Amino acid sequence: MAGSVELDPGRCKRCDICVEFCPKGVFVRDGAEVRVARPDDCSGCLICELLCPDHALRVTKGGEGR
Amino acid sequence: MAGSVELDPGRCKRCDICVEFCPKGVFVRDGAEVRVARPDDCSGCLICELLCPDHALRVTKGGEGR
Amino acid sequence: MERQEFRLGGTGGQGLILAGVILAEAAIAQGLNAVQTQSYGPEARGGASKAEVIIADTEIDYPKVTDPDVILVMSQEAANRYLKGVKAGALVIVDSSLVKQVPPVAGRVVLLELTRLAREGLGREVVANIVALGALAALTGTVSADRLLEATLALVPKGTEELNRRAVHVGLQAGSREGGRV
Amino acid sequence: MERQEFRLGGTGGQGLILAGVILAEAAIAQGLNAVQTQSYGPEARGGASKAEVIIADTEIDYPKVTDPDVILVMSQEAANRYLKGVKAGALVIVDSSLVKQVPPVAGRVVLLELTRLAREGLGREVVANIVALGALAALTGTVSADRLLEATLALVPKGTEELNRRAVHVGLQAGSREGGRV
Amino acid sequence: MGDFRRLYRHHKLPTIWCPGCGHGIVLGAVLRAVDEAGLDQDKTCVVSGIGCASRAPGYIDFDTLHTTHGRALAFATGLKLAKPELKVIVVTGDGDCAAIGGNHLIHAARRNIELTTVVFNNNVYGMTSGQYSPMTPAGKLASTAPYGNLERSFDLCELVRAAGGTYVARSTAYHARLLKDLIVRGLTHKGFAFIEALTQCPTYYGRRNRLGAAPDMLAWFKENSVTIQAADKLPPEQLAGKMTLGELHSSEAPEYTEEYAKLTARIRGDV
Amino acid sequence: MGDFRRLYRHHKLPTIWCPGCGHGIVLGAVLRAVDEAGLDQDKTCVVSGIGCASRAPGYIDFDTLHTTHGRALAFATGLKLAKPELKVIVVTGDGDCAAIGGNHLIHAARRNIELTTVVFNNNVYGMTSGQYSPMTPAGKLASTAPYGNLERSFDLCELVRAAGGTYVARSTAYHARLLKDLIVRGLTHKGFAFIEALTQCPTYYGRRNRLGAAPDMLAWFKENSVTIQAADKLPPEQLAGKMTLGELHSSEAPEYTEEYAKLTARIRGDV
Amino acid sequence: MTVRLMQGNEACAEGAIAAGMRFFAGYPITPSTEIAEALAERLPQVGGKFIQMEDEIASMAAIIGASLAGVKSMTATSGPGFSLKQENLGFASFCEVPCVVVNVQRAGPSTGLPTSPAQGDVMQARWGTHGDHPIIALCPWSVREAFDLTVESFNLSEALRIPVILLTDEVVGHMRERVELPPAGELTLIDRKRPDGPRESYVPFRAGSDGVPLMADFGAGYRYHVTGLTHDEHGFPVSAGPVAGALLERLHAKLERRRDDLDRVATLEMEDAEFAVFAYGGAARSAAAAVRLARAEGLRAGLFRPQVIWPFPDRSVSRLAGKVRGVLTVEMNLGQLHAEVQRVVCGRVPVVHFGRVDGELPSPRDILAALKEVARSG
Amino acid sequence: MTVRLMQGNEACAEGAIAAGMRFFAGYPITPSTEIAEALAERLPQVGGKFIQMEDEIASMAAIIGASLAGVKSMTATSGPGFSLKQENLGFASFCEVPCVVVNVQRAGPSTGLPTSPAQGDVMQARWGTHGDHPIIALCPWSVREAFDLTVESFNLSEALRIPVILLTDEVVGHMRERVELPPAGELTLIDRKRPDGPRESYVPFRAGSDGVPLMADFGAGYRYHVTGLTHDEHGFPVSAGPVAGALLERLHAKLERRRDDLDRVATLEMEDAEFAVFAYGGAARSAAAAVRLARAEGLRAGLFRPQVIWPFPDRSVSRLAGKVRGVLTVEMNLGQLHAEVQRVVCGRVPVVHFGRVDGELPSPRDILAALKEVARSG
Ligand SMILES: Cc1ncc(C[n+]2csc(CCOP(=O)(O)OP(=O)(O)O)c2C)c(N)n1
Ligand SMILES: Cc1ncc(C[n+]2csc(CCOP(=O)(O)OP(=O)(O)O)c2C)c(N)n1
Ligand code: SF4
Ligand code: SF4
Ligand code: SF4
Ligand code: SF4
Ligand code: SF4
Ligand code: SF4
Ligand SMILES: [Mg+2]
Ligand SMILES: [Mg+2]
Repeated sequence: MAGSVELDPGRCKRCDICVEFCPKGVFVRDGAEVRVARPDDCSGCLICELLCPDHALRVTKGGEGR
Repeated sequence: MAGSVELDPGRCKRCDICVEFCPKGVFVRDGAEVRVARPDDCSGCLICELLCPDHALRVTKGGEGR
Repeated sequence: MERQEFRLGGTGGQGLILAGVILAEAAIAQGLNAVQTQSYGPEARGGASKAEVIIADTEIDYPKVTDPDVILVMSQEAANRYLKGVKAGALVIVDSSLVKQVPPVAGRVVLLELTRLAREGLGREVVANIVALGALAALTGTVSADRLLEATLALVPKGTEELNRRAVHVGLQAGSREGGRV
Repeated sequence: MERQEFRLGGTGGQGLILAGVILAEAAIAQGLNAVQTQSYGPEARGGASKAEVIIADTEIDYPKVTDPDVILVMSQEAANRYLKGVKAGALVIVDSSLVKQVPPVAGRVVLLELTRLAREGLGREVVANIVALGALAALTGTVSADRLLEATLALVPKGTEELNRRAVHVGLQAGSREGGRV
Repeated sequence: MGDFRRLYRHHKLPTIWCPGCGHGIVLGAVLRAVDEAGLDQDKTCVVSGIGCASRAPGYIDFDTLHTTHGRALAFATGLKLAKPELKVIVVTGDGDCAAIGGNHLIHAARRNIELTTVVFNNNVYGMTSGQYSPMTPAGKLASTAPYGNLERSFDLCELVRAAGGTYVARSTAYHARLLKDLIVRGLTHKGFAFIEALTQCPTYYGRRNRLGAAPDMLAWFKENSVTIQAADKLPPEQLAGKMTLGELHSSEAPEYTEEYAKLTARIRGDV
Repeated sequence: MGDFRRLYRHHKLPTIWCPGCGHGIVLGAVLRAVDEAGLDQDKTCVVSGIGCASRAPGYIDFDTLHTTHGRALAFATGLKLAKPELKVIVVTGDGDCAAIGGNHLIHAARRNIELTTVVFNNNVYGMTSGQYSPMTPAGKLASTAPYGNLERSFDLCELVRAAGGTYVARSTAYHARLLKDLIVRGLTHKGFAFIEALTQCPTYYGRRNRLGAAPDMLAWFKENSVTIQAADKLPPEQLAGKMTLGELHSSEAPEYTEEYAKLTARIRGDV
Repeated sequence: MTVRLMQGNEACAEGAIAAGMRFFAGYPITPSTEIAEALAERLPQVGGKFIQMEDEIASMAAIIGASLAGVKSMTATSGPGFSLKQENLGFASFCEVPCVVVNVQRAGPSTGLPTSPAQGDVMQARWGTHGDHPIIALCPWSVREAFDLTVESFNLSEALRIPVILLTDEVVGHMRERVELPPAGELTLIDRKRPDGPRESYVPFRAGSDGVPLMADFGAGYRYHVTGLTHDEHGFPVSAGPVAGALLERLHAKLERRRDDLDRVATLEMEDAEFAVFAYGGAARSAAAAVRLARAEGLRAGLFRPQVIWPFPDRSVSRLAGKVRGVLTVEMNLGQLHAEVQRVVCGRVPVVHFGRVDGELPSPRDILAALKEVARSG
Repeated sequence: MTVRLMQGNEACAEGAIAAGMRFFAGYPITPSTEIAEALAERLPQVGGKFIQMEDEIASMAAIIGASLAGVKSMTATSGPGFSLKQENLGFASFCEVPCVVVNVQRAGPSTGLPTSPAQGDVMQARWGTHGDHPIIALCPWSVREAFDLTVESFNLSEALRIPVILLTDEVVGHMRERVELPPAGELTLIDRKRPDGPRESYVPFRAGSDGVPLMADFGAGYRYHVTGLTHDEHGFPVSAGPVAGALLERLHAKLERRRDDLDRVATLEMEDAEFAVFAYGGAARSAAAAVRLARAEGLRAGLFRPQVIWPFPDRSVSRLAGKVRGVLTVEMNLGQLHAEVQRVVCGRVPVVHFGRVDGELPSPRDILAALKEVARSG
């Protein structure tokens, strides 16, 4: 069951939580930015969305979104 | 082991606690007053002194006082 | 009717404030104006208690008693404190079952064993305040016996009406015996 | 020396208040008078941060900056807010790694990639504030390099002295390259 | 151990308390305990808040401090920390310490600061003429609960224990000797010691709830409580509705002013 | 159950919270729970005190009330009692509810008034820049504890239970899903519901105590806690030093505003 | 309505119920407790709520919460409790939450003389909380006025979205007097103005022409934010600057523009008075008696008695200064409003203070003596 | 001593330690927190005690307890916390327990603007607690003066057995300035007078010729009673009446007899000034700058800056009114001391207010403009 994740850079405060806790390594730290590097690896587990303190992530479960 | 009890009428507020709780019935209620009626029956158990709210009773254990 | 000042003094628990309230209510029922105040000792608890009532047929500005026309004392302490400087012509009612030494006073002193009357005549010391009111009404005529009785019954705790009715009567009689006006 | 006004603007966490304190300390060590103040956004947390320093050889009454001689901006928001109405002849130091659009200003603008210098040259972004101070000292000459270094070392957390020493030097060099006076 | 009677300010007696008020019994237990524990009268301070209970310090011969409503423990904390060699006793009422003063109570317990606290719990605000307190049982009448109290009451001992208190005990005015013993133990405890003393207010709580006169209320305490030792042996049906008396909790933990002394010694290089 | 995202005041985002602050995670859990519980947005009010945590109501789209430091529960009590048909949620910090607000906390618990209270416990006063709180463990550093905290901390859940709270639960920012579930249960509980949410303050508590960045602090929560279900099965040595998460206590007792409604009905002869 | 003997505190409680108050939170304290006791009995009868909170801070908080729910709310206390309420009173003032706070003054400072009267909290009523906040305070002098001014307190509070302090004292609170209360139907009652438009157009702190914003009940679907931080018209926090300044100025302008209406002074024998006794609350009872005594002795004295003491009746006092030859201020304090009278009279006529701070009501004779002194020198 | 850059709050902490303060209890609040933070570090080093209490009420209580133990004590706070301390502050005043309460003012009311300066608590400092109580309040304008006036606060507090409020503001508290602190040996320090006679002859609240009773430490063997009830000379409760009245009068007389000494005003360019700017604390920094600007433009202005604001310097202000042609009061509030100046000036010269309540320090240019306006009309 795949998922898709969107990151709102206007809200992201670059805390690295998603980078550290995504089990699939979807996010990377890139200098001053945090980016969705491997969107296709997302499993839709929602961990990142639940743990993002700044409401900057939105995960859509496979099928639902796309 | 007998005891002797003194009642200070200046402090007594006539609450009847000693009258009710002395196991020997040493005190009586007499109109508006509470009196030591049967001083010789006192066993020196100290109950009345411990329960008198107004520090109006002083019990001396047998021998000590007299 | 001129401004009449009443001071009722005793100790906490005797119900003198209630007595003051009843007196004031009775006066109002009679179409008069009345103000009732009270004061406590240094503490809210225990110690001296004082109720004051002013009755008049005009506006009452200053609500405190300065020069009482009628004084009731129901404790030795109250007697010592309130009978000083009483004006000539004042009526002084003393509960002689509690006050053993009456200081010299200019007014007319009436000694009544109010507490004993309550205890022995009515079986309950607590209604000595109501007995006192009856006597006071009889002695002063400021409020009528009927108004006093009505006010009393309206204000005492439910279930004690009969006892208090009798207390009013005992008081009225005691007062009348001493030359009351009623 | 005339009253000189410095304004350092950026966001919370960049250490601009510390920078202001170091600048003021250095001035004092140089025998000058200094006052440092700061202000926060609507909140104590996050958001804008501003430090101000006034240096003079006379008494300083009014402690706030009204017409800055030197302005350092280390965020876009600070640039937008503090570069308005800057007087001609003022020195404006811009951290061009963070400020992408410099509004038009009357003063002399010096663009320096302070944060990048800190991150890449020193390995730690957090010392961008100290790099900035070095550059500012070089460009203004108000405080000497030695006093600045001493003040820095006295005020940064224990254990970070070497890093900060290097940061001061990187800043001094960057400032000198832009025509600093030191 | 001398005569505990020397500890009264005799010229201030009789107290303002009503006839039959249990506060005088509890105060007697406190003084007997102070005497039995052998405290230095000059180095013992008694602090209270406001209420009938809190008038107690005025009658006893120590340095005594009658503060503001609910704040006794906070004043006492300052006094004790400033001069840890003092023995500081706090006497307070259920309103004083459980209503307005509840926060200071749980924080003093949490800090485990050595204050011996005796609460005179009469389940009512006596001084202000009989309003319900956080210790008034649900359903009981009070001047501000003319239809019966809608609120539940605290188990104060349980609360203090949960907050971190290291000595917690309960007795009643009827069990005056036990009370004295528990206070003695509280006085020798290193840390925050809390003793709940159930006591009677015949004037308001008793009268309004038709509990009889003072002797009746004392008898009620007798009949409706068991010691913790006895409770262990009784079947549950016999325990229902009864209060447990005795030492309910006792444990060891760092005492705040001692910890502070260690800190000072460490910093100043005395050790 | 719609999209919980509608419950934000989007035009007020981003929050003032520092990068990595756990408060945002806890707030997310609150909103997901409100959504899942199917609450009426127009009839739900959120009340807070003062602190970083207490800024949460500003970001969410209900009738929201940001009061004075420590007093959220007292304001909320008035709001709820005046209009019991409202669902009232209280969000507060450890300083706000356990330090200055401790008394209101224990009294709200005692009354068992239906307020769902979520405390964002970051073990520090964040808003004022890192002083110790009653939830800072002994020995930890803080700006007012430069030599290590001398005080002991509360077990807040235990305290609330002892005070009379009828629903008591604990989770952490790391355990965000569990947290949401516990809040849902709190929201449907009849009575005072208390949920302690451990959360990270990387800026002050984390930095000063060298606990690493936000992800490290979250990882610490993961490693140092067990659910109550798991705890039951673990040997004591594996439990030492670990926090227990989950529903720690749940019981039934009369709810205050319901009791009040019954009283009114009784007096006014409606029943 | 029937004539009856009523206590001042009871009249206050009845006044509140007549005004539509349906939420009371309090904490007992002498000499205010009878208000709470009366309401504990009365409120459930009329469908209202009574709660005894854990302290005065919580009581003040609870009435603000209740008022936000749309219910007229009140608390009552005395000195020590009034001090504790100050922080949250400032919140109510700043967030414009209507509510009434009764302070039955007793003698202070600190625990003082709990059963004795004083007027020592008059300046505190104006300045007790931090920051520049607006406030209204009323002082009744009789049992009937305790009723009337309680009703008026609610009206002003609702009309202006401001906490109103009913500052009575032990004399007025505990005194029982013959009163005739107005029939319920005859009272003019004011309710806060509520929005009725759509949510989108509701700006919770934008004022209409009267300077007072519409107030939505919590739970009415407007979903707005209330904060004690300095806020903009939408209710959200702002930084230092013009918006912050504008808020404070509007809050004060609310009262300023009503200054004439709020200047409420009752007088006795003032028509031809050469000397005025300035007094309020319980002390004014003695002052009135003194005025009568003075008149009986041929001294042309009058009583000038503000019913609203905050905002201070600058205009009336200023006019007074133009009319009389001297003013005697009579207070049960060391001259709290005396200083205000001085400020306004500005040296035009002598202003002399007669104060009593021993816990007793001043006696008419003592006041008369002081008045004669003023007359002699004035 | 060495010259250094120091923050106002730090100077206050250092001043307290220099004055002998060895007990601090507080609760964090912006913008005062640095005082607590500095003392958390410093006090254990000098053998003193620092405790963070559960709230401000408890902090105020704790310092009173500590002071009774004989230790000089202090707390520090800001607006909301200052409101909460009021009840116990009244206790300290009434029971004559020396202590110092620092209020670093921020913009209010309520939570207001926590990081912005104001002077909105000036009247509250005088009248914040219930009952007629005496109080002293000092206002420093610089970092150095924050140090000096903290020392002076302790001296006055100990000498007069009265709580002293050090009323600073966010400007002075957070500003860092070059300071040169006096060497410890050069400071004059005052300690409360303690009894040394036998217990029997110690009457704890009987005053000597200076109106101030001797104060025994708790634990020193005197075994006396302290109560917030109105008390007699022995410290025990009394009823309403002459003893009660005498206590209050003595408490105020303590200050009255020191009125001249407490009238402390610093001036700048006042010798030949035609117009005075009345300002104190942070706002006086702007006022001083405005005076210099005025002088530069030929306007004979001067700065009149009270360091002790309570008791209000009636005498100096009255003299001032006789010397200048107009007074401009500059405050970060809506005119709190302005009203006092008006009262004392009593119409002799125009008194105009310049206030700012948007959380910003007034600017010298704006003050200058207002001053010119005064000069034009004065
Ligand atoms: C701040 C404050 N609030 C309220 C009061 C009024 N007050 C005095 S004593 C008291 C309650 C006392 O109850 P408790 O502590 O149980 O003592 P008790 O009289 O029952 O022994 C109250 C509410 C006060 N003095 N101060
Ligand atoms: C009466 C009062 N005292 C103190 C403060 C200052 N203050 C603001 S927030 C805060 C502590 C907040 O701590 P917490 O509730 O744990 O929230 P956090 O910031 O950690 O989320 C304090 C002490 C205040 N605003 N009001
Ligand atoms: S968790 Fe959220 S705020 Fe943090 S880096 Fe990821 S997207 Fe950004
Ligand atoms: S939903 Fe899960 S897998 Fe997908 S990005 Fe988030 S954490 Fe990674
Ligand atoms: S117990 Fe004491 S006070 Fe009561 S009647 Fe006996 S002697 Fe008197
Ligand atoms: S000591 Fe015992 S026996 Fe003697 S009088 Fe007292 S209670 Fe009775
Ligand atoms: S009112 Fe109650 S508690 Fe107070 S003294 Fe009387 S009996 Fe005791
Ligand atoms: S200071 Fe701490 S609690 Fe406050 S926003 Fe920052 S991380 Fe969060
Ligand atoms: Mg009690
Ligand atoms: Mg926190």
